[in-house]
Amino acid sequence: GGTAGGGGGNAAEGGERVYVQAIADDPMGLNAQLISGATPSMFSAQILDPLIFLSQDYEMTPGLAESWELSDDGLDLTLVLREGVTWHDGEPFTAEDVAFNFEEIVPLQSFGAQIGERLESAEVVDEHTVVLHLSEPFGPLLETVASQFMVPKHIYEGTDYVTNQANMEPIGTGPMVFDSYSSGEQVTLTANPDYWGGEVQVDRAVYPIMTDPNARAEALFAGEVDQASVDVSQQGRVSDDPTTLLLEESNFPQLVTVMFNAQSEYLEDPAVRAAVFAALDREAIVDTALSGIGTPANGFFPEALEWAVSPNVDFSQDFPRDVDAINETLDEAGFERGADGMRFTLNVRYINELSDVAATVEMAESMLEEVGIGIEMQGTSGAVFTEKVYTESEFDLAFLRSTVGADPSIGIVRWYECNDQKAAAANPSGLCDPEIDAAAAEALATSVQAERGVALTALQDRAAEMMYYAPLAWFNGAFPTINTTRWQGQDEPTSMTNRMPWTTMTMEG
Amino acid sequence: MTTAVNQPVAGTPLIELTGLNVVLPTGERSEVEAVKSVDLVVHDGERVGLVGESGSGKSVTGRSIAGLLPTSPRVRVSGSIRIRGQEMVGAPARTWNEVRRKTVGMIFQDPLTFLNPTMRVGRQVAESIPDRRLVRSGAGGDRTARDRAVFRFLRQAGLPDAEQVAASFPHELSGGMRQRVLIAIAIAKEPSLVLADEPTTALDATVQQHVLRTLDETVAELGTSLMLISHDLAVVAGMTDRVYVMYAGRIVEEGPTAQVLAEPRHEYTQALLRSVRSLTDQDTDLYSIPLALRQRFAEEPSHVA
Amino acid sequence: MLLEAIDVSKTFRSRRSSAPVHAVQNATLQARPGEFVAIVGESGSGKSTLARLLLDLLDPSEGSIQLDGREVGSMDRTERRAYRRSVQAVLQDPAGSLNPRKRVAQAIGEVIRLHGMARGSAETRHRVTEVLELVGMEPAAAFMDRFPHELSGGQRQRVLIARAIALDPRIIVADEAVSALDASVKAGVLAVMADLKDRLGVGYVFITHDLPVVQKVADHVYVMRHGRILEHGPKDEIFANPSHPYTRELLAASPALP
Amino acid sequence: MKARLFHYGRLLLSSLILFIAVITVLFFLLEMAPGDPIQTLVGDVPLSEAFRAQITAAYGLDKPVWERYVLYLGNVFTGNLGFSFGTNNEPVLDLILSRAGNTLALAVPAFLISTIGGIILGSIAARTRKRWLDGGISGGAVALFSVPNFWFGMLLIMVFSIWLGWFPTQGKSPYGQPGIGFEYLVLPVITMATSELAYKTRIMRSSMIESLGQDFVDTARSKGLSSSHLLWRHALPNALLPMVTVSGYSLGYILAGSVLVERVFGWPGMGLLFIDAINRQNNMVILGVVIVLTVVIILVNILTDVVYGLVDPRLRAQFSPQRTLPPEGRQDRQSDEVAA
Amino acid sequence: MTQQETHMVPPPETDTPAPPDGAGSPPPARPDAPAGAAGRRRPPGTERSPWRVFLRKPSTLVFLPLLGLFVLIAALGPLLVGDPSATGNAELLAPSAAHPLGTDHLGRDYLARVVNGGQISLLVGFTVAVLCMTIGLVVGGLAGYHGGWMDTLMVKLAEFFQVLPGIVLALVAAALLGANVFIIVAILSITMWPAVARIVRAEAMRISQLGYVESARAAGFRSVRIIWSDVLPNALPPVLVATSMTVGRAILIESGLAYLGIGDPSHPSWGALLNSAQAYMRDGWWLAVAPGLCIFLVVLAVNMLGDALNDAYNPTVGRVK
Ligand SMILES: Nc1ncnc2c1ncn2[C@@H]1O[C@H](COP(=O)(O)OP(=O)(O)OP(=O)(O)O)[C@@H](O)[C@H]1O
Ligand SMILES: Nc1ncnc2c1ncn2[C@@H]1O[C@H](COP(=O)(O)OP(=O)(O)OP(=O)(O)O)[C@@H](O)[C@H]1O
Ligand SMILES: [Mg+2]
Ligand SMILES: [Mg+2]
Ligand code: NI
Repeated sequence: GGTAGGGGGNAAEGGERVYVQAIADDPMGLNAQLISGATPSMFSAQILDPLIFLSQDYEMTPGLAESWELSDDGLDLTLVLREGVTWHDGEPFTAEDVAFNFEEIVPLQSFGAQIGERLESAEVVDEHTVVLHLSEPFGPLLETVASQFMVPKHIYEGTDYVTNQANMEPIGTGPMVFDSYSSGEQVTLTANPDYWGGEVQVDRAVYPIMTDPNARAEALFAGEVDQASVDVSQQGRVSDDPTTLLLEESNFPQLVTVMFNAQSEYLEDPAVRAAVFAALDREAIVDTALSGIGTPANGFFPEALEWAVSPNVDFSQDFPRDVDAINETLDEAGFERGADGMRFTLNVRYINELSDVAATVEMAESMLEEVGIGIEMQGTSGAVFTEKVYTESEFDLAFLRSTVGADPSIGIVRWYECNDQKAAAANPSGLCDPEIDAAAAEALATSVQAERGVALTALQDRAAEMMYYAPLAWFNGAFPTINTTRWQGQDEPTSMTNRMPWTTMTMEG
Repeated sequence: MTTAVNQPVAGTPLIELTGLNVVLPTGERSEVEAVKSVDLVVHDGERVGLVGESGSGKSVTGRSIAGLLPTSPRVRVSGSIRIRGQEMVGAPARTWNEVRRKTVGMIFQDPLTFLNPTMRVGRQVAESIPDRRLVRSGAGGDRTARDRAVFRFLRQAGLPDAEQVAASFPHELSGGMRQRVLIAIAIAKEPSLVLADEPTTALDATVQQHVLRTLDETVAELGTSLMLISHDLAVVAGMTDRVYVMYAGRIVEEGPTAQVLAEPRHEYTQALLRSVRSLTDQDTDLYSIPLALRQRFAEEPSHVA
Repeated sequence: MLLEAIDVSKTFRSRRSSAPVHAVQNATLQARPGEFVAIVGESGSGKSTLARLLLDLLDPSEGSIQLDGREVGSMDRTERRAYRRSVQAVLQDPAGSLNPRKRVAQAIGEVIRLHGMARGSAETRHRVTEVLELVGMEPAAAFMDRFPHELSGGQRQRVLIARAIALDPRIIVADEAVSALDASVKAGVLAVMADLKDRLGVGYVFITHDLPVVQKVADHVYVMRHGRILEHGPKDEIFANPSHPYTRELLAASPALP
Repeated sequence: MKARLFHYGRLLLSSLILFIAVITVLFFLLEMAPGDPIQTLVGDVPLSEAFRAQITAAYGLDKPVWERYVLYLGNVFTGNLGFSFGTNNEPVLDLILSRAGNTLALAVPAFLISTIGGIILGSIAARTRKRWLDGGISGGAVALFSVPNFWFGMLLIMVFSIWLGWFPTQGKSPYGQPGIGFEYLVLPVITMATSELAYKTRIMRSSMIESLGQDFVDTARSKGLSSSHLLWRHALPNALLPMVTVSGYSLGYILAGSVLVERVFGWPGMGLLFIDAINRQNNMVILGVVIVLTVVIILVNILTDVVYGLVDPRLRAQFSPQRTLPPEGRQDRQSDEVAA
Repeated sequence: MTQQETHMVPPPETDTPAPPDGAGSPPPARPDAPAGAAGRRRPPGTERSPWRVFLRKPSTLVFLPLLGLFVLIAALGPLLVGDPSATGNAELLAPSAAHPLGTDHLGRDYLARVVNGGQISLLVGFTVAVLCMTIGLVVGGLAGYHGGWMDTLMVKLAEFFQVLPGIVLALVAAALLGANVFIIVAILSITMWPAVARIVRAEAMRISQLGYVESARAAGFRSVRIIWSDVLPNALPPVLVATSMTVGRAILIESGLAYLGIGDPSHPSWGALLNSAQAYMRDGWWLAVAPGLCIFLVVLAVNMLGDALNDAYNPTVGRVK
């Protein structure tokens, strides 16, 4: 350890049990219902509760709803709520709150909007029962409900939801209570003494904001913080140090993907796109750019989603890195090498803050050069990336890291579906493939898993033919790393992704 | 040990330069012999002029006497400078300070730049008053005594409005007033020698006249010696008893002012006078010293005593 | 030919202080070829400003500058060229009236070319030689390729005069052209100027505060103070019989050899 | 006196115009910039139309540009710098003020150290001109002036934090504790102060040399005053004049430079806030930080002018801005020195 | 110091002021000595051309070759060191014979990256300086000579960039407009030219007061011609000094921006290398040392040369009045 004067926030004062987790940036909000992003979601997961918990293995367990039942036609979802739950400000949690959420807040959320479109009414049956009436069946209904945090009606009703103070100082029903936030410095939470899920073993949680990855690593190795997300480049040290551990559990997997602009003059031809994809050495990317954390992608869906993965797609066979074959394909497509040995130059966009993606792009530069493709790297802020890639289609290739999400239909399919509105965070290729759109619609319109699996398989098979979006690697490097010197048991997965096992973790000494 | 500095000593001249050479650096690796084996004497109570054309070494000679040559280590002085008989070439800074504090008061050419712009005039004069005088007057350096002395010197230098002048900053005064402040600074130590280097070239003809008159009167009143440096023969003519003529770093002629101007013996002096007269006399033709003559002066300087 | 200032005033409005400076007020002055007009006066009295007005380097705030009855400010191109040629300037030397980066031949030659007084480099060079010899810089070839800093003060001032007369001017406006020079050099330059007046009929507007010199060379004298012309008249009249007290003071102040 | 009031009137007016110009340029620059701030706010997920409309309305983005501009400009003069995106309801001014203290905690010591140090070192160097001490000081000054300060900071971290473990690498206090820890302050202040110190030493040295070469020093010498009296009583007051201007500018550079230094040391000041805002296209915060910075710089400029007028008696009556340039007026630096 | 030493003193004509010659007398035969030799007369105090003084200063002797070396490496180095983007070596190798500067976190040869990065840094530095000098000369010259609205506008612009710190503007603009080399150069030039223009303006104002400019106006030359042939050539020395400083500042600012992640990732400059090096300060300290040292040395060289140039043009040896 190198940093002096550290070790502040632990049990020092009066045996207070403090958990310290460094976060990478100033949160723009703590209510993930309104502001998405890793940091707000992480905080919401500690402070707020969803109705249903969804684990990283896509397992559903009761949250604020003790039980739920979907009618056979998939149109009515009955939710029976937990009794005796109170908001952090002492008000009781009731069916009114839930109905309010579905009518007012959920439609604003990116995925909840899909429910909002189909919701006819949220009927309050009694104080602890709510029935959602839909106009049409919605495949990933429960998964979507599971990703909605409940916020209090009495705080939000009649206010401007966007600027409500509670977005920054959320009032929820979860194990941790918002305590304070000072910009650029830290966020603190305290234990919820009335948590319905058991006794919280931590008195206070402190989240210092440390933008520099190096500093986070140093602090973590020194034991000054108990948890931090550490750059992939430091993962070697993490595995060498017996006290530190990368938390690969309790989160939805992340993936590093490449997106093609099918309207680019060089990439119109699916064969060329396939050749470019094949030229990207996924093993090497995982080994070097991602420091070996993660696995090269072999198909479009993560393997955990067994029911949805197409058996027909195998990247290692469909897109092997066979330099000669790739060269041949490119020659045939009419892109002969020029005098300088290059065929064409691609404009590559990515968000430069995502250092693992940046490293991937830098490796891709060398890999593509080998087959005569030059790249012009355009690493920008997220805002510019969004505008250039999604809205203006000013790119040839784009690299991104994103998460799989609660259900393929909400987390994955949007990257393949037609996106003629040029919406952000959805298929930017400019391609609208009727086959894919049909499959996607089918998967959305039924709640029967087997049927959805068939539709999704068709989608994947077609995606392999068209090749305009594909994962390069499943990647856990962006997950937090913990130091187990002080606290134990933080690595145990909870039933909810992103939530710490507050009730079971224990502190040494 | 140094108390003798300001007391006249019978038989020793106040200032005595013998074989003075001054070499000044002019660039990275070149230098100029600004003063070449100059012999010059100033006695107590005497008024001496130093004339010569621009660049002939008058100022350097004057500054050598006050120890005010540039501080660069590349400045080389050889020969002898005796002040009240004490050898000053190679003397330590402390000795020079002593001389400057008590014996030699200097008046410079440009009255604006030679006054500190950020300091009130009164303080600048006060700094020049050696404490001993105040101690002697029993005031022990107390403020009002000092102030009174300052006012006295300012008045003596021809500034009757002394209180107001003392409270001013230099830029608030006219050129003539500033020049008088410089005179006040020079006489405030009641020096044995007032050394004035072109004290009026920056001034108007009318103002020049007033300032020169003031200088003349003050020096007469204090009975100190005066060394007046100028390239204007007319100025020197009216103010001095004896004159030295310099050319290209050397003294080429020396003698009573009236005599030198009336019957110059050195060819250069003759030529110079001729050209000066040619400018003022209505009837003579304009005369400029021919180049051949100048080259000769520069090459084979002859001294006429 | 006649160059005149008719009732001109020049007021400078400083940006920084609110008080305007009346540098020249209602001055009237006439200059002719072959005549030596001197302007004397204390420092800051507006002499240089008046000279600049005569040279059309400043626009008058009031009144006008006229050449043969034509107002300088409203001249057309050709008239203006003629004015620029016939009225020349010789300004004070020490601040550097010669561009340090131009050789003598270039400094004079470019003016000759500009006014089409010679064509081609041979002809230009010939003209440069001519004027250099006119001002007594012989052999001209020895000076042509020197830079200003390779000349003595007197030579530099003569190059300026040579440049001015290269255009066959009728009037030369000289602002403190000899003030900074040694008595001997001053005499030399004045001799050249007087010679040109006699031989070529050049006229001068000569600005100085050196009264003996004025007495020596001038034909007509103007006395200025605080921006106004106090009095003017033929030299002998002014010197013999100054009407304004300031003029008397000025005359009395200049020291003279016994 | 009247002239002086007139002068200040003009100064205030032109400062005001400058200020408005800065706001205007930046406002429209940000307006023109690519990127959708609303999308950035929500994150990299699809955005429902309803929500987009709500956000647009909440932040008043539905009004036409010029209307927003006029509104903003009006608000600025009432101290309302708008609201930060995301950290809901947090007025930009509060946000900035909550960070300003941290930046000042670095800037003020850096300013004092560099100014006082520069005066002392520069004077010493000027006095011992052409000897080894001067050589050392001026050589060191040029060297430090040429070091990229963020790299210098990185080196300090590498040596003093990582290898020697004397100081923490990042942050302003132990985690979870309020306030500022002294050991946290040391390295960033040193980093911030060095290049300014180097610059001021250089200015002071040359201004002192110039001052010592002035004619009035000869007058002082002719009084027989001791050389230390000459240096401190006569040369120094005059040599200090350019330092007034340089110091005035320097506070601005230090503040602008905090962007880099705070980034290196993870110091939660205005600089970090600014970078953060740029990365997230938090336009109101970008504007707000620049406005606060501009106001400070303008105020310091005015203050400099006032101080200058007080220090230089010549200016009590008249003004000549030329004189306010440092003697090395040649390199009157623009703001950009921050990278130095 | 006892006897007179004349060995160092050049012939009298060189340093004693040129004796003015009399009216009508023949001028001295011009010495036939070659230009620059001791026989040539110069204004007192500057007996040697500033360039020669500059070229002989010890700091010039050290830093001019150093800068030259960097320029040479930037110009030719990339042809010698191989592909800076080629991955494939082991990652984070310490410096060794095969990789004199080690390898980076993706296994790329760091020497190749530093050499190529230098190309960008120097390109930015020199291009910005040249642009600033050009704009500065034109605008500053016009403003200083003409005054009036041009002058007012220029002064206001300069004030604008003084009040709105360049790096702040650059940060905003580059972050928003994208950050390729051209944009960076453009932004830096836009924010930095007023500094040069101010100096040109001050010089032009000073020179415009001089006799030769007034003479040229009186002779009837047009102002463009006067600015071009009289004002600018004489304003050049301080402008060159300022320009040399601009090179250094541009490099520093560019590296600062790149360090903040605002730069062209396809062509990483030294600053960009430092940006990625920050994550490896523990395991790959050499990654942070080499580029930083390069920036330091280049900027130092440029500043030293600027100082030397300044000294050469403004010798500090005083004159006795
Ligand atoms: N460009 C200018 N702007 C403002 N004021 C000026 C300008 N030029 C001259 N003045 C002022 O006009 C007045 C007259 O100046 P001018 O230079 O004409 O005097 P002068 O008689 O030539 O003086 P000197 O003998 O000192 O050269 C002075 O008060 C001067 O300060
Ligand atoms: N500080 C200095 N460094 C180098 N050379 C100097 C210095 N001061 C004077 N000189 C040279 O020494 C010589 C004599 O100069 P000095 O100033 O004594 O002449 P002067 O007779 O006083 O002339 P002026 O009448 O112009 O004041 C000249 O050649 C001058 O260039
Ligand atoms: Mg002298
Ligand atoms: Mg004048
Ligand atoms: Ni010796």
